[in-house]
Amino acid sequence: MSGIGKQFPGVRALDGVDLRLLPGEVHALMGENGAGKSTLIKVLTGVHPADSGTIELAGRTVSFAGPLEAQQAGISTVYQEVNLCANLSVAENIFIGREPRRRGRIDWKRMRARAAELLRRLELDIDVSAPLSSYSLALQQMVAIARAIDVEARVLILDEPTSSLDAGEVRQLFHVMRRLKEEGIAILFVSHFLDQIYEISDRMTILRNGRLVGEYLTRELSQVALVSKMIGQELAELERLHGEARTFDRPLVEARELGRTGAVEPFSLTIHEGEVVGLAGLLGSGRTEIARLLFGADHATGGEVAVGGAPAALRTPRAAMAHRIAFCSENRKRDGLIPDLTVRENIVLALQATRGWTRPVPRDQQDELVGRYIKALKISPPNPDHLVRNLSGGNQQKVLLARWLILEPRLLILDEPTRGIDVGAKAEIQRLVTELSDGGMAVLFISAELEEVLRLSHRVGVLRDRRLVADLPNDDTLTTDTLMETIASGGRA
Amino acid sequence: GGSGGGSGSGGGDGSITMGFAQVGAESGWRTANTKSVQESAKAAGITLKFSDAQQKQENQIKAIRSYIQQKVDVIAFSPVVESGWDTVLKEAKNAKIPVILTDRAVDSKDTSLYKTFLGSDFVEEGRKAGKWLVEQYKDAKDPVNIVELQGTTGSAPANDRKAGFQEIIGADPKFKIIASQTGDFTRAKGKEVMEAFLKANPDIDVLYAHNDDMGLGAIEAIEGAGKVPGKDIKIITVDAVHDGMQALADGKINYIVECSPLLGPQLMDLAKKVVKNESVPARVVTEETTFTQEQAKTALPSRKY
Amino acid sequence: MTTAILDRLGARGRSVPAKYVPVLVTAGLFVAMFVAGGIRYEGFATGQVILNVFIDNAFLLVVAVGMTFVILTGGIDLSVGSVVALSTMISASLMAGPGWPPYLVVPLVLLIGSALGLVMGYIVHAFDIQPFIVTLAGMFLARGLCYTIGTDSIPIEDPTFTAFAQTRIDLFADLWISPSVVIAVVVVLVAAYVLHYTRLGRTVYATGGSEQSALLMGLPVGRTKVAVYTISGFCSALGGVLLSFYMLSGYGLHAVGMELDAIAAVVIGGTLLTGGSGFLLGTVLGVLVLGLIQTVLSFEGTLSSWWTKIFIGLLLFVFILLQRLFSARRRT
Amino acid sequence: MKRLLWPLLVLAALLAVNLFFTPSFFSVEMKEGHLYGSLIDILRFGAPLILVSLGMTLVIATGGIDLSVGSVVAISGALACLRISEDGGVFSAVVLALGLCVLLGLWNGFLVAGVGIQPIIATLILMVAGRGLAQLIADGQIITVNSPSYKVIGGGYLLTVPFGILLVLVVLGVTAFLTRRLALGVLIESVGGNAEASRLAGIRSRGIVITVYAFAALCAGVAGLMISSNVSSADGNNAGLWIELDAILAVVIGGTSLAGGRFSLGGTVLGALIIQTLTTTIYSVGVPPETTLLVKALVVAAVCLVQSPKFRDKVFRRAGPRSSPRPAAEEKVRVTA
Ligand SMILES: Nc1ncnc2c1ncn2[C@@H]1O[C@H](COP(=O)(O)OP(=O)(O)OP(=O)(O)O)[C@@H](O)[C@H]1O
Ligand SMILES: Nc1ncnc2c1ncn2[C@@H]1O[C@H](COP(=O)(O)OP(=O)(O)OP(=O)(O)O)[C@@H](O)[C@H]1O
Ligand SMILES: [Mg+2]
Ligand SMILES: [Mg+2]
Repeated sequence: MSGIGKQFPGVRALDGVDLRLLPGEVHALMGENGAGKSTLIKVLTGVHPADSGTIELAGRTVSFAGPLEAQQAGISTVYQEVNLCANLSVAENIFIGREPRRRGRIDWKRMRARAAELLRRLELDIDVSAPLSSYSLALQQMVAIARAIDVEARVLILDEPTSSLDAGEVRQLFHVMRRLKEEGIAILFVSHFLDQIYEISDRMTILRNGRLVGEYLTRELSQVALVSKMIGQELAELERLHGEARTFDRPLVEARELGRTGAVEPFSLTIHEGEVVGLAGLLGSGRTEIARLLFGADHATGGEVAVGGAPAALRTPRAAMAHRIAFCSENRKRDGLIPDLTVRENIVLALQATRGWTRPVPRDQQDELVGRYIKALKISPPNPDHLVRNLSGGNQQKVLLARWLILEPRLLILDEPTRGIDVGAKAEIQRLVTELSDGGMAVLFISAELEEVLRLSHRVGVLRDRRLVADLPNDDTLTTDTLMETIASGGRA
Repeated sequence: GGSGGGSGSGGGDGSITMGFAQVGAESGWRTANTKSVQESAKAAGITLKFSDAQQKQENQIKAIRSYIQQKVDVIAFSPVVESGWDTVLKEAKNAKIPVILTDRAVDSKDTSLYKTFLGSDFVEEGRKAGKWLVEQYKDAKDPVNIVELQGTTGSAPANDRKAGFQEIIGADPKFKIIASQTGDFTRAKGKEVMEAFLKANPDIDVLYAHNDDMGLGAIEAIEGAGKVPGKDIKIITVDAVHDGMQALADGKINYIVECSPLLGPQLMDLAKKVVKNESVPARVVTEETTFTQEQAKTALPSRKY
Repeated sequence: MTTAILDRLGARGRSVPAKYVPVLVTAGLFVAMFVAGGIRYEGFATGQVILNVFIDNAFLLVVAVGMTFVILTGGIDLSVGSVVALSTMISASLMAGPGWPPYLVVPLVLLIGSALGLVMGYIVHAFDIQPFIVTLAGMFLARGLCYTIGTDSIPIEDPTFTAFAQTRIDLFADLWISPSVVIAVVVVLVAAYVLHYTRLGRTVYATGGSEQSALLMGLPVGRTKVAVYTISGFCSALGGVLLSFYMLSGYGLHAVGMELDAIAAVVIGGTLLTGGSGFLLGTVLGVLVLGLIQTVLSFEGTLSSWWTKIFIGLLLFVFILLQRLFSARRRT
Repeated sequence: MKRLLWPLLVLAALLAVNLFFTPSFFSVEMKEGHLYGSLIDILRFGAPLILVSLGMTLVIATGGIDLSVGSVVAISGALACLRISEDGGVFSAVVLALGLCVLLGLWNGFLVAGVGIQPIIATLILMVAGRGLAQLIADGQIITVNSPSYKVIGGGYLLTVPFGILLVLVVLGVTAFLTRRLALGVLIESVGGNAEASRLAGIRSRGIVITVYAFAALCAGVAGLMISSNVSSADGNNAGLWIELDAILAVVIGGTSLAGGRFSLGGTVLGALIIQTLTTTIYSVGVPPETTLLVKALVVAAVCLVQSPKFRDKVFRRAGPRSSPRPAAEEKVRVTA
């Protein structure tokens, strides 16, 4: 690709960007949130027509009218948000468009068998005939990957495929990527996890504000240099935050034998004021379910909750919010944002909901709050009247986070809050969480990134197979390795 | 007994069950028609099975088919349209159930499919309206500007009343229909269309409305435009429902052609005869008249609908 | 009685995937309704009554099948009723006027219907306009074309056509159906096959689930959208042909409001108007439920015009409510 | 406001057509102490449609649809006229009729939000049964009333302006205030944009949906009073027949998506005016009834095409001097040169 330019109304997303992708290499596409990575990928695969520039594939100039043509030309893509059809079964999502057929009709049996086998290669053993909507976001991401790698392709593009995967899945994915690389497939990879970039990529292209910064060999560029090229300035050394075991004496939320049949086994958990409790566990282990129960997003089928010492009925999100509990959900597309509303409206939405429709949040207060968080989280473009649907993935995540931060709740439940967020902003968010908890806010922190959990939490709850198996103080003995061990052994060790 | 009286085997033994498939309840006229049938059935001791087709022919066919299924003694219905009854009427004939048409005819070539047809003649109504108009303006030299408010586009009364009227006035070139538009048989539409007519055509002499309701709506529009209905603009309508007769008596309408909905008593008589296998005339025209303003004043107190 | 059936259904439902529950519940309620009718009215619980529901609604069934395709993609087609009317009108006028033979007229009508659908589908897809307004324009257009052909109803007297229309296919024991029923059943089977066993069918579901995702997954979304409107146009035209068998006439006011009946049948059958979820069997049941309500009304036989409407509303309400309650209970 | 540019152009074009056929079309005169003219007529006869469309806009914004408005129009008129013909109390009749309408709206809302029935079916129930109810109230007849004060609502004048127009302005003002000044609008849009996300944001979506259906029914009720008052009679059979289609069309022309989310009150008013202008144009230009629908189809098609950016794109591209349809290819020349 050379000289690619793309202009959206009011935003210059790409400006003269070049990209070379060689067979048999893993090429990382790097840049801050909103730098233009996803847009570049969409231009490459024909989702958006380019305003300028040319695309060559194996020496021939091409221009795709849509993803279908790109796919036919051998480019297989996993786009940033999970773009699958939740109403179809897992097997169909993997095979739709190229279903195995027998005598002209779709061979459902073979399709299911092949899907199950494909997923088993990614170490997943799930019911492939169940609708995709019944699985968690991380699993859906894996299904999307499975779909992409099964295609006979010359080019594989992965836009933040690992944003909600945990270490095990990432390892599995990398395993597959290496094998494909050896087969001579060109892989374009986007991720905000620098460790992953350094582990898998051979070369990288860095974008900043829609412009090309340069192309580098991964092993020749240090992490610090990479970050400074991405954000255009030196990043102050990442504070070595580390949560520590402390004792808190004022319990805020106490769950006793709370559970929901089919979702999580009954668990007991106490979160104190000012305490950050992390939840660790593998994909589908029930972290999200716990969060949803505490927020009243799902009905508990047993157990009780006390808030501030008094029993509380958290039957609806509204009820939970009345107790000043906030919940930033992991699936921003499905459970979070209203794509047709503006950044401003999305940020003040929860605040407005608590006030009811008769008392609108005054305009100047809106401006103040929204302006503050646009700046603090570096939401770009920094225009509060931009539609959320037109923001980049990471910036959308920031908007969602801002919605709950302005509520200043007593308990903030964060489910994968840093999903798809770039290094700079991630540090900022972590700093915010620490600050808030120092100010007395309780935080329940869920992240697939164990390191992040350890860095922030005072205490870590470990889940396995939908059961809370351990509740560990975050002292010096707790490391990612010991945490992994606990998860693996189911807390018995 | 909810089990229905459909057990009569088609003979003349005691009580008669009649299946009546009504068009719908689209107008006050139709409602009066329904009431008349229901009341006369009760008076004549006939068990009535009634169904409302909501203006849809397919519903009427379904209803007739279900009457055949229920083995009623006689079927009567007011066809929504003229065509398309052969199949179901043949089924009735095969089941040996006699059929009486009311209100509108069917255009089947095979007249053995029904025993008789009882009802008004819409074309004749249009002619009556036209004749009165020709009579009124027989001395006039100037062209006569007519506007027409048609019934629902495509419906039989609209088609026929238009055709009958046209047939008569078409003979004299001084009669000119300068605007013609559908008013859907309703007052609201009649008023709306007339407002537009009044603005687009400054010089209107006569209004011909296919029913009273549209005429009544138009009267409001004419009054709103500062003209006097019945004087500045002469008004002819069809139906003679109570409100229309009132307006006629008040001098706001000039002439009404009656189209009587009270078919019930005649229908029951025919039904009894048909069931007993007595011969009946193939065509029974309802007794209908026309009203001028003076006639309306005398007739008004005794109008039932 | 009814509860027993539903209980049994519920018991079996435990092993049924959740997506089949609404259809099963609808089927159960349909049976319950039939049984209740049989108890209440003499001569109701006979095979022919059920067959009559099919005979009387064959055209609606065909139209609803086309509508199912459209609704599954998340679209809507308001033009169906008018296209049905236009088809009867064209058939009748061509056979009555120039005296064309049916084997020329029928294919021509089917072609015109499909072409209308194709054009609407193309506009929806190519210009990104809401289907509601495109097909509403189509509805006006087709109805308007009817009136330009003529405002009177035109009888069909072609001997072949009438003979076919009046054919009775005798089954066992005095039961009979019309050829239209056979055609409708074939249409249903073919459509079910297409939806379940072909790529087109699966793309229809995917498009309805999430159009954007389907596009990004490299599915031919545009082609599919054009295809479903074409299918719907074809089905409407075929429905129109069946209606001309039924009525033996062409008329501009035929099938007024049939689009609502078709949409209602599809939605009662458990298909979501937002697209992506539903089954053709549901649509068949939806049509049967509407037909059965009509049958119940004519057996009731004593309702005045307005009570008829209120009664239809009530029956519909009770039916939908039970359907909702039972499916909801099954899901939790 | 740029979004409304194209509908505005269509409206202007329609009016221009009228001017061509009827030169006096734009003249507004005073007649017997009130404004008189075709433009006034369009507003006056369009008033009920505008009202119904306003209610429909909010319903559609929540991702729903209300098919029952036509029946509610009929019920409201029938009940009010029945009361007036019985004892003459106009005020109590109006209150009673509107009260019933709100109840019916609550019923719709309850079915949609409480029971979880799909809106189109939930409101279809009332659409069918409601028409029967209206006929039941009126006993299938047309109830004629002779009350000058009732006549005011739809046929009267206040300060030379038709009362109906003022009523529309008031309702429009109140709606705009509730939705745009207060926070109702953004909550409705968020429920329509993403219902689950709204629930998780703590929005009482059930309450909002029910409110919106009640509001739609209230608007329809007022429209029903207007229609029946205009002709001093209630026609349970025909009043408001098919008005739901026109209302939905108005909303869609106005740029609100049937999928829910963003809505535009101004667009809806414009859409309703386009429809009414079209109707009036058809009457005054003298389009024969048989071709009315063809004209309507053409105009609707034109409106939707001209509103589509993709269509304008294609047309302008094609009209432009030999530029290739794919911009990438065009640029290629520049880059390689
Ligand atoms: N459809 C659109 N309409 C308008 N602007 C858009 C659209 N899509 C993307 N943009 C803008 O283009 C810019 C680049 O977005 P892009 O999604 O490519 O960022 P990204 O590098 O993928 O970021 P992230 O890491 O957050 O995913 C952003 O400023 C975004 O707001
Ligand atoms: N009632 C519900 N409605 C919608 N989605 C639900 C519901 N219950 C659970 N889910 C979804 O099912 C998924 C399963 O959650 P689970 O807690 O098992 O995952 P997890 O431990 O958070 O792991 P990961 O998110 O990494 O897969 C959740 O992501 C949640 O979004
Ligand atoms: Mg991105
Ligand atoms: Mg999770």
